[in-house]
Amino acid sequence: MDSSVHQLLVEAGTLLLVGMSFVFVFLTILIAAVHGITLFCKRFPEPATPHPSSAVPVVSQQNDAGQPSPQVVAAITAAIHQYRQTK
Amino acid sequence: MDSSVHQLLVEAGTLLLVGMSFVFVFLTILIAAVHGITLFCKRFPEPATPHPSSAVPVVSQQNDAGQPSPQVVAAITAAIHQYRQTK
Amino acid sequence: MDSSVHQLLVEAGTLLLVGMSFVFVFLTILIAAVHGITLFCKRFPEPATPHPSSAVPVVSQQNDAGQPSPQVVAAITAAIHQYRQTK
Amino acid sequence: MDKLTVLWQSTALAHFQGGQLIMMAVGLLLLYLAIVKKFEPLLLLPIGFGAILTNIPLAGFSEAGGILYYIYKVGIDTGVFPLLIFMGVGAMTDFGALIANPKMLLLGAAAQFGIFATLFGAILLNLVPGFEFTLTDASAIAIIGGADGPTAIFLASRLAPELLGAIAVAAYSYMALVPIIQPPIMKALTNEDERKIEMAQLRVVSRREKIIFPLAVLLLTILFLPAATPLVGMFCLGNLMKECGVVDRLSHTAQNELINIVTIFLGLAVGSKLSADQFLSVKTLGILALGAVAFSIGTAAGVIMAKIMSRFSQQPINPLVGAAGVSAVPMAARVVNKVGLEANPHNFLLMHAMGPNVAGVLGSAVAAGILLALVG
Amino acid sequence: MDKLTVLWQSTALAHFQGGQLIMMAVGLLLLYLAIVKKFEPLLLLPIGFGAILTNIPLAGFSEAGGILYYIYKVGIDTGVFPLLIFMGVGAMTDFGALIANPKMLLLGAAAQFGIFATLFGAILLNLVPGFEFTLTDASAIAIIGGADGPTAIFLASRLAPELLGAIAVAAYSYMALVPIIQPPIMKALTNEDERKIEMAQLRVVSRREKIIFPLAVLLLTILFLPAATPLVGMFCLGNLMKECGVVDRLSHTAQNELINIVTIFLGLAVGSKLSADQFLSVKTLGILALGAVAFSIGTAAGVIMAKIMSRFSQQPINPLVGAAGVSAVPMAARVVNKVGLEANPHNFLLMHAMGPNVAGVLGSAVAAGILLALVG
Amino acid sequence: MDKLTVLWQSTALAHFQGGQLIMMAVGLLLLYLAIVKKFEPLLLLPIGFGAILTNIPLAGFSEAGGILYYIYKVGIDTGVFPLLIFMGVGAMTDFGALIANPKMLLLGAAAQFGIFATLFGAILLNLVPGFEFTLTDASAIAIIGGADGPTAIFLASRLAPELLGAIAVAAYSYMALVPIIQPPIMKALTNEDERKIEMAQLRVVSRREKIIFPLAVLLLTILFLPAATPLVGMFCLGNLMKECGVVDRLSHTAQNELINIVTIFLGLAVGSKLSADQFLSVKTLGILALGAVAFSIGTAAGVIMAKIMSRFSQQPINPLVGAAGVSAVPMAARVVNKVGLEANPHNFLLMHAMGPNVAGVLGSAVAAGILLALVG
Ligand code: NA
Ligand code: NA
Ligand code: NA
Repeated sequence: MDSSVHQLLVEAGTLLLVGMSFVFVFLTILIAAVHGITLFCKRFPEPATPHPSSAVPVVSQQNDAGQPSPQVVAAITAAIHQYRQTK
Repeated sequence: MDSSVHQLLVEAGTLLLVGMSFVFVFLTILIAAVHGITLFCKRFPEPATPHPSSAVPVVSQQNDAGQPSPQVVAAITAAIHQYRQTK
Repeated sequence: MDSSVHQLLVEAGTLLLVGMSFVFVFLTILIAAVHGITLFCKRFPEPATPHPSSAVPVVSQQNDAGQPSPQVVAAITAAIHQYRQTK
Repeated sequence: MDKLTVLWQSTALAHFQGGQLIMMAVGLLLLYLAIVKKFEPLLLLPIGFGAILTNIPLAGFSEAGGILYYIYKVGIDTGVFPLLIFMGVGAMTDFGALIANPKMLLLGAAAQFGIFATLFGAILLNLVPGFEFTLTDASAIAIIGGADGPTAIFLASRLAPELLGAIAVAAYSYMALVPIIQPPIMKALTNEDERKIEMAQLRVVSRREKIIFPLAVLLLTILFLPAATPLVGMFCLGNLMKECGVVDRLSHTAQNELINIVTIFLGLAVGSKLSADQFLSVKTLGILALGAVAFSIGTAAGVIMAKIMSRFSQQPINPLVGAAGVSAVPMAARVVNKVGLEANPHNFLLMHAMGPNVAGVLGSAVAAGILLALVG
Repeated sequence: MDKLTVLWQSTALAHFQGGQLIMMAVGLLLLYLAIVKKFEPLLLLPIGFGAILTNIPLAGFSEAGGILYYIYKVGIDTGVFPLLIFMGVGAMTDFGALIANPKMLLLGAAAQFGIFATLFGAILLNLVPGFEFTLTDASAIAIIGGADGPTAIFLASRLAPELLGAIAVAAYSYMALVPIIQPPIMKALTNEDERKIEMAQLRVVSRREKIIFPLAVLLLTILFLPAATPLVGMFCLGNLMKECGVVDRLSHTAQNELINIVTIFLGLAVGSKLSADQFLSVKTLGILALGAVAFSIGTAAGVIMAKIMSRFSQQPINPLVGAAGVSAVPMAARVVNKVGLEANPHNFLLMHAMGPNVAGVLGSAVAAGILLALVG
Repeated sequence: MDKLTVLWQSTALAHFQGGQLIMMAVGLLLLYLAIVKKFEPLLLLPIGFGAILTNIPLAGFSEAGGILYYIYKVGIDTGVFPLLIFMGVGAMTDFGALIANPKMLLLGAAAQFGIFATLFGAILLNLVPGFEFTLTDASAIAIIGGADGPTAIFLASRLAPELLGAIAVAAYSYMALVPIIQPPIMKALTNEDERKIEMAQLRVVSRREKIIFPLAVLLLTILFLPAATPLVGMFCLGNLMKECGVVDRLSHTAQNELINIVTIFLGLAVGSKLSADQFLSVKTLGILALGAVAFSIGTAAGVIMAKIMSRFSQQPINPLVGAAGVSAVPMAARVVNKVGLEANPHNFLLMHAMGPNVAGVLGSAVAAGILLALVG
């Protein structure tokens, strides 16, 4: 066997070992982190109704004119559905 | 007081005067311009129904596939109207 | 007549002949090609219902969950736009 | 007081040159045509606005570091913007009518006579003092006769960038004027009976034919005219994305967001070429005159070709549809339909005119390729 | 083992510097403000994320070849991104309320006092050891008082790129804090009776007035302040596209896809300037303090101007609307409406405040032009 | 006649080389796979089209000044396009299933064995005459085993640009072939009873968990593997925009218009690397063979890992879900679901397979980072 290939094989083998170990260690730490996140979110649960009221209102330089409210969209969608079926 | 700061303060003061004057003059001229535009538009009012007919039809290299048919739009508009009134 | 203009006119004339011939030859070959395509498609017609089922399912990295059809969206957007403007 | 002097020196009032004022008026005229007269507003509005911006003294929109400079460099100098527009146009084009009646391709070929004849005219104009068009200039001008914006901009950016502004303005203006330019020519070359001819309904074209068609066009272009493949290739890519049915999200983007973004930038970049020193020249008048000639000759050639074909064809051919061969999609086809209806209220030619109309797009892309190969 | 050493050397753990950790915390704080406190999330979320990315050791996001490097070079160094955002904002802005009551432009002028007074303050800060602001720096900082993100980023990128990160963060943060900063000032400068004043309903503005308005603004800017035409020109282009009614597809794209794409990139690029060596300086504290001062002075100047105008005007003017002159569209107008409703539950000032609000946008673009012309 | 000679010389007929014809056939094959067989059409259609364009003689699409040249330079050479795609994919990915059952991350880790084992195989191939893969080449090839398009293109563009075309084609082709490659391996490594195992329903994950998750992933990547932060960072940015709920317009754009535009360009640019001299080499055959090996080993490793975990876990784990660890989102998960249903018609594994499926995306981004850090 070519000696340079032999050397490359050794390097590839090392990469295989180091790489797989690292991937496993990394994702195992991530498992722990997810458990941590879950615990944190259980201990400090979200307020029951976070959306409607907050001290600082939703702010945006870009106005949102033309964006219909979800209720309106729902109503329209229903209306279209009805229209399509009765067509 | 540092002489260079002193000099900068004089420059800043000049900028303040010149800048605010310019802003006021500029926007005051714009006020006059808006009055002019309003007068112009009153004297030469838009034709009552500019949309439906014109000598040269609306032209576009890009076709308008995907634009909903007028009937669908009409139907939806009616539906929204109804929805709003019954709300 | 200026001799350089004369020469340019000869060149332009050649371009006119060569160019129009080429355009006609090219598009005539394309006519033949279209006839060929049509024959091919008649001989090997599409299966009657190509859309619903196929051996390999439609695949896409990008998901398409929750996307209403573009036409419906367009219709709604137009309707809302109209509604907002007539409000 | 020093600051006031600097401020005065930094107003435009102290620096305006006559040419810049005239070019701003030209820009305003283009805006007027776009907004009030609805002349190709998608292009002429940004072109007109760009023309105003580029002529502001001291603002440096089109000098190194200015926004129009960057847009021009990135999009037109490279040729990328017109090609992307052409991809989007391909994704909007339905070749069904042409595949159903492929003879119509001959009308798209005949109308290109407008291009090549104008080439002749541009050279002849050199006999008038003040004109000095090279063959390259003449080719870039002649493409106005193709009645196709992106093709004209692409070719002009390759052959005669300093004429680009005038050529693009002429191309889009005359495309908007098609309903005024074409009908007299169409009526002069046809009689009432010919205009009344009704054509047989077109067959339905299968999805597979529509998928293979752009590939066949590309293949022929590769074989016979590689110089046209940038234009034809991007056009066919767009059309294939539209017809294949498996990449609808890409096709939708090419037809909408991408073409819209590029259109804004393309218009501004073209407008940036409407500077006083390049546009305020007798050449511009020549270009405008030649453009009108090109459109007229193309229209006439299309109608005459249709009359010839009508004589040899078993199926009836209304010679009016030849006028749609100049492209100017979809306006020329609508004009054909309108003139046909005037002669015969039951004569709906729109679909029949769409065939030569889209053939004209291919025809002028081929003509552009020929000019690139032989003159460029 | 060799590989393990290389791998250890290629973890960040071996290379973190204190400043980078602090800047990552700053990035997380910005994300917190964006997501939980909903402070201008469209900008502060990508800015915060960009701040984290740019401070990762070894990753080289902002070094030659890194993605943030390219985005910054292409979009901010050239000034293109803030100008495109401004075009989109123009396409979202309705000048109807301002055209109906053009006197409100004076409120948009008065509120710019916040900018020029801050200029003074920035120079005075040089007396404090550790500060060394040049007049150029001071101008870039003062523009925070314009309460307008793209204008601030554009001017900072021209005058003081190394302060860009802090200036952009301050501008967007204070814009988000308008509901907290403004009401106390508004209440301190007005009495209950003034706040109860109801204003006459605005007349309907015709489409044609709205079309001519951006052209008139552009024309005046060209004549008197060419240095402001990049900002004002792109803004007016957007507004013209919106109002003219013939290029709706371009206007829609400018307001949606194009501005969204550019916003993501602009935010990341601004974040890339939040590197430890540039941001962790006493200058940043100065900038934050000056920004708050600028907003407060601008608000006060607007209210005082409104009180003065109220005295001379035939029609009643509620002095609260002056506070909307700082721009921060549409938040400042909403705040005016809210404070007005507190004093008088039937007093809907929103539409009346929109006039000075959009006037403030023009006012700060003009102020930016003055600073560019005199200091840049 | 002279013009005719020039015209003949400018047809492709006079200049075609054999390799170019073969590569055009390859391009047509890719179009066939995309359109008729529906193999990852969003990428393979533009790749196939780009392959045709780049091999046209005289057209110069990929030479300086050609459109594909510019697209490649701007988007791939800089690494920007795959990163933007990855941001969009992040904005489309729902980590809910993974957060509910984080053990599944181990399956995403195990499946990366396909990458590292292939590295070994690529080096071994050097023993066959005609192959000369360096360790850098081998790494770029091995990443095909990650079953993730943008990751593969990004890594190949960094490590082995001349192999990019073959690597991208192999990656997308095998991703499309997942329903054919995986089931036999899955069935060979499991028995009927194992395949029948039903898994416990997943709990609902709160919005806040989903917001913190991408930040935690980014934080860990920063600490331990900065080389992976370009990929992981952009992915997490997209995911954060999706989950945070305050920048929906940015998230929507990242998932739609932006990713669509970039996909068209990325595909064309990849196609531009399918030139005869780079693709028509025995290396390409090696890459295709190694890609198939990589997918198979990855699938097997995932299933075996799932079997091991099943033994130690209190809750039942169906070993089939391990196959989804290779990513190929969402196809591999669908295949798992299908094979599971064959064994037990009440066994819906789709949601359970989504966990390892998205874990596989993270796993291969991490693996790519390791290869960049140690080999690049
Ligand atoms: Na044409
Ligand atoms: Na302002
Ligand atoms: Na993977």
